This record gives sequence, structure tokens and C-alpha cells, in this order.
Amino acid sequence: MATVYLPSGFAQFTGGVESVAIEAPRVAELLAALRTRFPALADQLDEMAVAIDGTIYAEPGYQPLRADSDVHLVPRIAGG
Amino acid sequence: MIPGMAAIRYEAPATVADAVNLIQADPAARILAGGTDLLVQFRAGVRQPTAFVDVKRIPDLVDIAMDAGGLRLGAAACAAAIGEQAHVRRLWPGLAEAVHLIGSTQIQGRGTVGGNVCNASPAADTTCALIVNRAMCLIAGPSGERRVPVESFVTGPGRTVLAPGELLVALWIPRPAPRTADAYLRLIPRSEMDIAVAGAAVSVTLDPAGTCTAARVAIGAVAPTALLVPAAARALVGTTLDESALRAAADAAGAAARPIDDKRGTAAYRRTVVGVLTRRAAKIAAARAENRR
Amino acid sequence: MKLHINTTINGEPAEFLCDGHETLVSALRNTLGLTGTKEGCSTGDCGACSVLLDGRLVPSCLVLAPEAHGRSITTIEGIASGDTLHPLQRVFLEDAALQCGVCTPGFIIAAKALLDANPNPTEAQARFWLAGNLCRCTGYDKIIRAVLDTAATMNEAAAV
Amino acid sequence: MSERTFEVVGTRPVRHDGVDKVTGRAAYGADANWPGMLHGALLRSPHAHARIVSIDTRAAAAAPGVKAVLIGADLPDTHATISLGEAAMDVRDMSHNLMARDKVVYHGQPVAAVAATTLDAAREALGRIVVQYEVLTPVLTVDEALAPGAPLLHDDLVTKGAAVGPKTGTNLAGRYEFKRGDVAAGFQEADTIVEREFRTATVHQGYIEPHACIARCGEDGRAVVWCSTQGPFVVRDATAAIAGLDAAHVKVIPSEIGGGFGGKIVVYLEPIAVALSRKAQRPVKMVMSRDEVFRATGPTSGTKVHVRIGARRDGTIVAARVSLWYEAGAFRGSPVGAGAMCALAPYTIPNFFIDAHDVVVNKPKVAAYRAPGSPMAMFAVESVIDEIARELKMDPIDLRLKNAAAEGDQAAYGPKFGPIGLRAVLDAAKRHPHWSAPVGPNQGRGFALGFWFNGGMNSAATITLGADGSAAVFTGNPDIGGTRAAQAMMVAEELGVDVDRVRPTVADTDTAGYTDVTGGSRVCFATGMAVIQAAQEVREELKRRAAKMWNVAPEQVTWERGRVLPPAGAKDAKSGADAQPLTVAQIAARMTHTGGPIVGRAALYAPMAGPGFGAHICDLEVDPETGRSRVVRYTALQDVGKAVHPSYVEGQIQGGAAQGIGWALNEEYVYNRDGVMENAGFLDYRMPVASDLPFIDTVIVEVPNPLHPYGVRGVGEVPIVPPLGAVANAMRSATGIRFTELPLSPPRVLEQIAGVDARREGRPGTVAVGA
Repeated sequence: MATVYLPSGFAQFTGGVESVAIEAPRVAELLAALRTRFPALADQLDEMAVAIDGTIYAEPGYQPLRADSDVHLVPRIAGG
Repeated sequence: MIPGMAAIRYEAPATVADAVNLIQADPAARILAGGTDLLVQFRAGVRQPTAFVDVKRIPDLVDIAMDAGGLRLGAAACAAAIGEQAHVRRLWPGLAEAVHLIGSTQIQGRGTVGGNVCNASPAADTTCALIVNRAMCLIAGPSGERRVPVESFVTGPGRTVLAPGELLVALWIPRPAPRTADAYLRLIPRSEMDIAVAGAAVSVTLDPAGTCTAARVAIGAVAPTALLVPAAARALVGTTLDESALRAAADAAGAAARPIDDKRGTAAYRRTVVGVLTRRAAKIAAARAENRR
Repeated sequence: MKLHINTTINGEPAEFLCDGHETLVSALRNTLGLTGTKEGCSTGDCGACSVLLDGRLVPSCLVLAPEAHGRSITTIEGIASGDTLHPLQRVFLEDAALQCGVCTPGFIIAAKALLDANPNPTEAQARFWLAGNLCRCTGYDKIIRAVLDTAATMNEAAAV
Repeated sequence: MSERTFEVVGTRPVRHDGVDKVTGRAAYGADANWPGMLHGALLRSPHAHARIVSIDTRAAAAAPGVKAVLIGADLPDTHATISLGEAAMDVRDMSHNLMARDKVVYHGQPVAAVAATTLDAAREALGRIVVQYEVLTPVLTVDEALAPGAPLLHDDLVTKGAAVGPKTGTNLAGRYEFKRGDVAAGFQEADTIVEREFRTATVHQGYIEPHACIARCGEDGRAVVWCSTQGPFVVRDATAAIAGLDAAHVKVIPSEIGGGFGGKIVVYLEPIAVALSRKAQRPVKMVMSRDEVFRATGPTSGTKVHVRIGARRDGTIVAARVSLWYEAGAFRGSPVGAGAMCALAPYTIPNFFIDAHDVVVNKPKVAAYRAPGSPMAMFAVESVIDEIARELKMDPIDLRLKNAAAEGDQAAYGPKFGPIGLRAVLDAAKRHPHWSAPVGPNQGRGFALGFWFNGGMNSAATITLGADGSAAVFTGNPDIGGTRAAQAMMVAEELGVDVDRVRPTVADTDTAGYTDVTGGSRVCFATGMAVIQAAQEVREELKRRAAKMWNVAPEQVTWERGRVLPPAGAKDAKSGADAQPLTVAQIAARMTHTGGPIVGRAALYAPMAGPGFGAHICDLEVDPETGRSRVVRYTALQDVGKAVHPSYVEGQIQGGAAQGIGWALNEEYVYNRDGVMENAGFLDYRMPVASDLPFIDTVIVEVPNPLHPYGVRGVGEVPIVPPLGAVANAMRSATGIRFTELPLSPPRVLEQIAGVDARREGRPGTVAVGA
């Protein structure tokens, strides 16, 4: 199961949950599961980038996950 | 013809008389020397002349001439041309420094000492140096010529004694007395390209024993016009320009300053720094005078 | 009424029509098609529009086009001779002294004026001479090196 | 990867676009003139905050030479969004930013546009437009904007993210939190705690080329736009959305670009030019003045950053508390999120809490500026770290080494670091002769770190071979800093052809595969990766063609540096002679007979390239009587992964350092109380000039990035981050005073120096004037 770490400010949308283990083959399925579990989080997820095992994807889409992947939701970064 | 816009004439008279006639006939015509202030103001909509009267084709206005009595700088001689004169650098190093501080190399290829004085900015770099060197403005107009000391020429920001139909033809700078030298310093945040936040020019005359027998101090960017500061000069005359004399001159300069807060610096900052610059300029001028046997 | 101006540009006679208040940089770029001269500020503060007017370095945004009458102008388009780049152009390329390149024509014109006046400038002299040319990409490091390298190259060539 | 040896990568060829740039032939935004074109000009708001009561354009429309007049009501209202990374911008905001509707929210915001036969006529017509305003009070700082009862910029603004108070009726556009561990407990463990509040001024990217474009829109609604931009596809999509066209009908041709630094990603002129052209049915050219660039294009945020850091006596940092408030300008979207993520990035800190606030104020909407958000946050943190080093009497580099993150550590912003060059950079700095050189009188030395993520995103590349074996490579990234040369070098590296025989081209939006902006330090990394993959595809095709000529299976042939080698015993199918190795040119010459043109293409979505760290050492000399300072020596060290063209890597580092020095010493937007910028020109917005700077010594550190085939990491943004802290720390060394507000302009410095003298000599309020 991949472990998802949420930004601390999002605790208000998750009832205080800061990390959660989710069984998902790819980021798309993982985010869908998060939305189902924490409906209040849905709006916030659209603006987040996803770090999978240390590599940040601004548009993570269908990136595959390993069984033990660490997934961090981080704000998107704009470069200059 | 530009749709919707009155054409602005360009005139290039060949003589002073023609230039006087042009600006007398059209009070909204503007004298164009280097254009480094005028064209910027025009573009910004600050000035809306009906004609540009380019005086750079009048030999009297661009010539630089030296004789036994002193130096005649055509009002439209560009800063770079003045800086190229070895005798100017030798006799008036402070004035040469001030001329060299006008803008960039490019600006110096255009900007003129006459324009610098006529633009009447409180921060003009050359004005203080001209004042301490007792420079005179040579003015031509409908009723003939007249002479005005530089310190009396500028009457306020952007204002001069020039009457309608008059133009500045040249600056006359008398040859300095023996053992006399000048210096000009300004404070800008960068090393180049800024307008002076404060400036100070000093001229001193020393006797063979090293006592100051005459001095002139002028400060810029700390009042509506550049100021001749007799009190600062008095603090120097009769001394050997020791630390306490320099400090007294600095205090006098600071006391004479009537600065304002603006985007370039605060009043308090200007008042402090103009004293520092006065002290340092006096020291440099003294060292130069000392070396003039 | 437009003014009819006869002038010399890069060694060739040229003529054009302009308004009394038009700037030289506008006439060069928009009327004569010499867009190598750039306009970065229109107030004489960036140096991108540098040209030589009768051999003297000036900001062409602060020169009126009619002032060119009877004068001689050198722009970046007239720096190379035939198919040979000017040494400054060559060394700027070799030393990677440009990035976006928009300030480059002004720098090369200004540096040419420097080397014409002072074939052997010190670093400080080069920096102060070029203080009126803004570059936001390079930190000036490679530009100053290129100017000093060019001076050395030209002096060497002259000595041979 | 580290064993790979390169033939071309790492060399310094003359850039392909170079000759055009040194001869003046290169065509930038304002260099295009189209037959029959009109000139567009904008009427801008004279107020920083006001309601528009009415606009009457009748007299302008009737003015001589005027062919079209445009106001906000002529543009469609849209709620599309365009992804620009963090600041995914609402097209509605972008549209209102370039043409106000019912309200103006900053001084200089456009309210109407005119196209006329001459620029003079267009400007004259602007003067005939009558706008009635109901003037409102502007808010100019985060403190004013967040004060109770502050005037609101947008009645409909809702706070995004982790708001703590009410989410409406506020100027707080967003709030974000990051935390780890137990901060209160962490500070309990600390032997020393340093706490300071820092401010930085609004500063501009300062590209030398003003924004410029020319556009035409025909009767069929199809538009062509030539413009200076970092992102042609952003221009296409934003122009279509704002002007109300189908993006399928908009073609954007990127000109050469005279600097951007992030400021030429969003659009300002292009949709207006297209809309004017559609009305007038003639091409419309628009070029900003420098004054307009300063007043109405994106600067970056003025900021307030509060930092509290605690450390043990041995230097171990145990806790940190950081609060950031960034001005977004008039519409939401400051880079405060990135600032929060960068603030503590170099350090492993067990307990921290960061909150970040995006605040709207009546200033121009900020745009990306080189490592957006990082310099201000790291200025604050690196200043406090410097103070801790002083309190603990530790060498500043040793203190940082003690806490430096390494591979496998969890970054403060979340994920674990891969291979990073932070320690290598710190070690190189410690060894550098600059660090141990003596410091002169009135001088001080400062050290600071910088961090940036380095971007990835979408890139595409196409390579076509000529029959002569030369290669043309097309990508969609405008080349600001030498990326064409780098891409040509990559093709040369992969195909073994001379770099001089590769022709790199920046293609328009109808020609290039979709490509994200030139920005985020991503081009050499992501687009470079696409170029390498496309070249590898060409290589595979060359092998297939050679195999055909020898009548062997493709897998039987081998590639060896620019040649395809036959298997033993193979014969040339035409001559029957023993097969000889074939060069790229030899195979290309026969392409007509072996299957037609040889083309390679690649398209990819790259993750963020990988963290980049830099360290700068600055020596500053201060005039104690005037507060004026100058940089007398400067060294910049950076991990770049792999330097493809080292000269342009050095150039990026030197240029970034110079911009950061300007930010630290003299650059700032000066506003009056009415929200009018007072220094909107290069005369008084004081960017560094050549005589302000010494040579900037660079040290390239190469810790390869595993995400790129050559190890490229991205270069351009990191170097603007350390200078703010390095300069301020040098000022601290030179004067003994911790400055917490930038820029360190002479009056600000003298005020503090004088204050110290006053305390010491018991002369409050006076200024010491020494000999």
C-alpha cells in the first residue's frame, strides 16, 4: 500500500488525518480514493503536485506507484 | 503630417541672432542642446514645445576656447568634448570630474554643460563646480548680451533668469589664481548612472605656507537650487585646512542645506552626507592646490 | 510637413523623411529598417540604442532624426567589414559574452567607441565606460572579459 | 552515468544564434513591421484603486487616424484556467489584468486601447477617452491589506488552502501550512534561539527588451501573433481565451526574446492586439514603454517573513518557525507556496512549522521571477542561520554542514531527497581561496545558500536529417540563454556529427509539438531530454537503413560514435564488396533509396528535474560615513548536475548573482501614498551597472541527476537565491548590524550605522560624522 502524506494545513479537510495508506496502482486511482474518503479535500487536490518517492510531478496523472511508494502532496511550483 | 497632432518644427539656426529670433517669435519653442533632459521631458509629456531649436550648428555655441583670461565653454559643447580638453582637466580637475559624472558615456556624447545649467535641476552635477570656479553665464537676447554668475542664474527647480527670447550662449570661467584648485564629489547609490543624492564642490587657494587664503564651497541636491555656502568657505579661510576646519566647513554645509525627502533619499540623509562630501572635497582640493607650485 | 534628411549611414549616403520630433532610433528602425539598434528605455538609461554620430557614442533615442542631416552615423549593421566580423563581434561570440542578445549591439558599439579612444583600457576603465549599457543576463563578467580580450587581440595584431 | 565520457557535451562551441545577435540581424519582438499595420496604445488607470463609473470612447473613435477602440466590455468574460505551474492563473484574472472591467486595482492597469495609423495618432486619441472613476483607498502592503476593515480589492475573493479565519471578505487569497514534529518541544531543546522579522521590496525582472508584439486577425477569425515570449503556447491559449477566439485559429510565432526571467510568461499585449486587429482588419503592433513595463507588468512580491530558529550548543538545529506574507499584487497568486517550501530546504530540522500567506494589494500582479518565491524566504532564513553561527561562534559553513540535508533525508517540503549536491557545494566553498582570504578595512564577508527545485513538464523535439548528413532540430522553447546551442550539442553528441552541422530552430506553435514555457530551469533538462530521445530515434533509423544496404537484420549492426558498423562478413548489397562502416552522411545520402526521409521525434512529460543548491560568498565594502557599499569580491558555487555548455552555465550563474545583488543593494519599487510608483525607469530603479560589480568567480559542481541521461539538473534559477542573504550577511560583518530590510540602500544603512554610534556615544538622534 502506498502511503500518502498530506500538507498539515489540510487536516481541516480530513478530520485531522495527516497521512493515509491507500492501495492504488497509479496516482489517478490514488487521488480518486482520496476524494472519496475526504470529499472536503477534493477542491484542494486540483492545485497540488505529487511527489512519488522523491520525484515531483506537477501533473502526476497516471504515474505508476510501487506497493510501498511514499507519496507527498505538495503545492505546485512555478518556475521563472 | 501626423493625423490629429500638430507638427513640431525642427529648426537648426546657424547664428545666435537667428536662434534669438526664432525663440522670440515663438515663446513655446525650446532650445535643443544635447536633448538629454528636454527629449525625456517631451516624451513624458512634461513639455510640449512647438519647435525644437537645435543650437548645435552655431559655432559660437559648440566651441571650446582657452585664452590667458580663462575658458569659454560653448553652451552646447557636449560633456565628452569638454572632457577631452587636457587643459580643462589640468586647471579645473573638479569641474572636469563634474562634467565626467553627467550620465553615461552615451549621455556625455550628447549632454552639455549649458543644458545642465539651463535644465536647472537642484542635482545638476556641473553647477556646483561652476559656482566654486566663479563661472559666468553669457546670455544673448533681443536686447543684447548680459552676464550672470552661475549661482544667480538658477532661481528654482526648472527655473532660470532667462527672459523670453534669451538663450545661454556660453560659460566663462576665469583662470584660477596660483595655488588654487577645485574638487567635486557626489553621493549616488550605484557607481554610475544615478542622479546625485547630494553633491559638494570646493575650491581653495593656499599661500606658500599652506594657509587657506580663499575658498568657495557649493552644495547640490540639498535645496531648490545649488547653494554657494559662504559660511563653509569662511570656516576654511585662514586655516591650514586641518581636521577641525574641515569639520566646521562640513557642519556649515549641513546647516546651509535645506533638503527634502524624496525617492532618492531622505532630508536627514542628505544633510549628513553633504557635510561628509564637503569635508572630503575640501581635502582633495587642498591636496591639489598644494601640488600647484 | 515631413523633413527630408540627407545623411551617411554606415559609410553609404542615405536619405529619409521624418517628423520634426521623431527620434533617430525610430528613423533607423522604422523608416530605414535598421532594427539592429534596439530601444530599451527611450530615456538614455540603457544604452541599447547606442550608435556613433560623427564618431561619437550617443544614445539614438535622445537624438532627433533631423539632427542626422549632413552627419555620419554608424550602427551595428556597419561594424563588420564585408564578410569579416569586427574583432569585438568575433570575441563576443568566442567568449560567450551574450545571452538573450538584445543589449549586444549597444555593447559592441559602445565598446568600439572605447577601443577607438583607448586601445588598452583597464578593467575599471572598461566597466565605467560601459556603465551606460545595461545587461540583465550576464552580470557583465563575460562582456568585460570580451572587451579586454578584444583589446589584447587588436593590439597584438597591430604590433605584428 | 558518471563513467560516461562525452565528446561534445562540456565543450564551448560558438552559439548557433550568435552571429545574428552580434550583427543586429536577430529579430526581437519590436523588430517586425507588417504591411498596412496600425499602432496600438493603451490608456492606463491613473488610480491604484477605483471603481470605473463610465468610459466614453466616442471622441477617440472619431479622432484622425483611429481605426479601432477597445474597452473591457468588448472582451468576453471567461472562467477558463491555464496552467502556469503553481500560479495556475485564472484567465478571468489575466483578462481583467490586461483590460479592467468595472474596477481598477492598480495604477497603470489598462482601461482602454486604441489602434491608429501612427503611434502619435493612437496616443493623441487616448487623450480623448473620458473615464469617470470613483476613487477608493488603496492598500499597498500586506499589513495594510490584512488590517481589520481594510478596503477589499475583490468582493468575491475566497481564501484558498488552510484558512484559519473567515474565507471571504478578505484580501487573504491563500494560506498554506507545512509542519513536522513538535515545534514547542523542539524549541525547549534549544540552547540558543534567534528570531527576526524581514522585509523585501517589490522588484522587477528588468529584462532589457520591453514587451512587444504584432498581430493580425482576419475576417475568418484566424490570428497570427509575433511576439517576445517565454511561452508561445501560453500566448496562444491565453490570447484565444481572452480575445474570444478558438485556439485552433491562433498561431504564435515567437521572436527572439530580449530577456524574460519569468516575466514574459503571462500575456499583457497579445490579446489586445488581436482584438484590435479583428476590429480594424489590419495588423496591429504594440510595444510597451519602459514606464509601462515597470508599472504594469509582473514584478515579484514585496514580502514580510518572520523566522525563529533554535539550535543546540553544538550547532544542531532543533526547531524552526517561519511565517511568510507575500504580496500577490492585484490578483491572487504570489509565489509564497514555493517560498515556504524553499525556506528550510537545505536543512534537516526535526521540528518546524511554516505558514504562508498570499495577499492581494493594489500593485501590479506579480509574475514569475527566477526561482519565484525562494530568494525572499531564504534571505530571511540564511540571515538567521548567520546569526546563530555568530552566537555559537561557529564557522557559518560548518554550521550549515552540520545541518545539511543529504540523499535519503526527508526534505522540509515533504519527499526524500535523491542525490543532491549540497554537501559537495559546501565543501567546495570551504576549500575555495575566497573563504580564507583576508578581509580589508570597512569590508565584511557573507555566506549564504540557495535552493530551487528545477522544473520538468512537457517538451517535444523533432530532428530531420538532410541528405548531406546535417541535422535540423525543432523545439518549441524560445531561447533566452543559449538553449539552442545546448540542444545542438546534444544532437551532435548522440549522432556523432559536427555541432556546426546541426541547425537548431525555435519553431512556432503550428510547427512545434506542444511545449511548456522556457522557464523553471527546465529547457536544458526536459526539452534537452526530448532532443536526446529524438536523436536516439534517428540513430535507430540509421541502423535500420544501413542494415538494409547490407541486407542484414537491424539488430546485427552496431553504432559506434557517428558510424554504423556491419556484422562480420556482410557485403554491400549493391556492389557486393565487403561492407564498410557507414557514416551518418553516407547513410543519409542514400535515404531516398532506403526508405525516404530520416526523422526522429520525441515527446515527453518530465518530472521536476531535481533539487539544485548553490552557495555564494560575498565581500562588501561599506563607507561608514555615507552608508554606501559596493561588492568587491564575489564567488558563486553551484551543483548543476552536468554542464552541457559550461560558458552559458557560468553565464547563468553570473547573471543570477548580479540580479540578486541588485535586489539586495538598490532595487525597489518606490510608491507614494496613492499607490503610484515614483521610480518607473532605469534611472531610479537601480539595476546593477558594469562598474558596480567585480568579476563573478564561478565554481561548477557536478553531482549527476539520475533523472536525465547526461545528469543535467537545471541551472538558471538557483543563482538568484543566495545573493540576498550573502550580501546582508556581509553587511552584518562589515558594520556589526543585522539588517532585516532590503534593499540595503545607502540611507537605510547609514540610519542604522548612525543609530549604533548614537547609542555608543550617547547622542541619540545624531549622526556620527568621522574624519
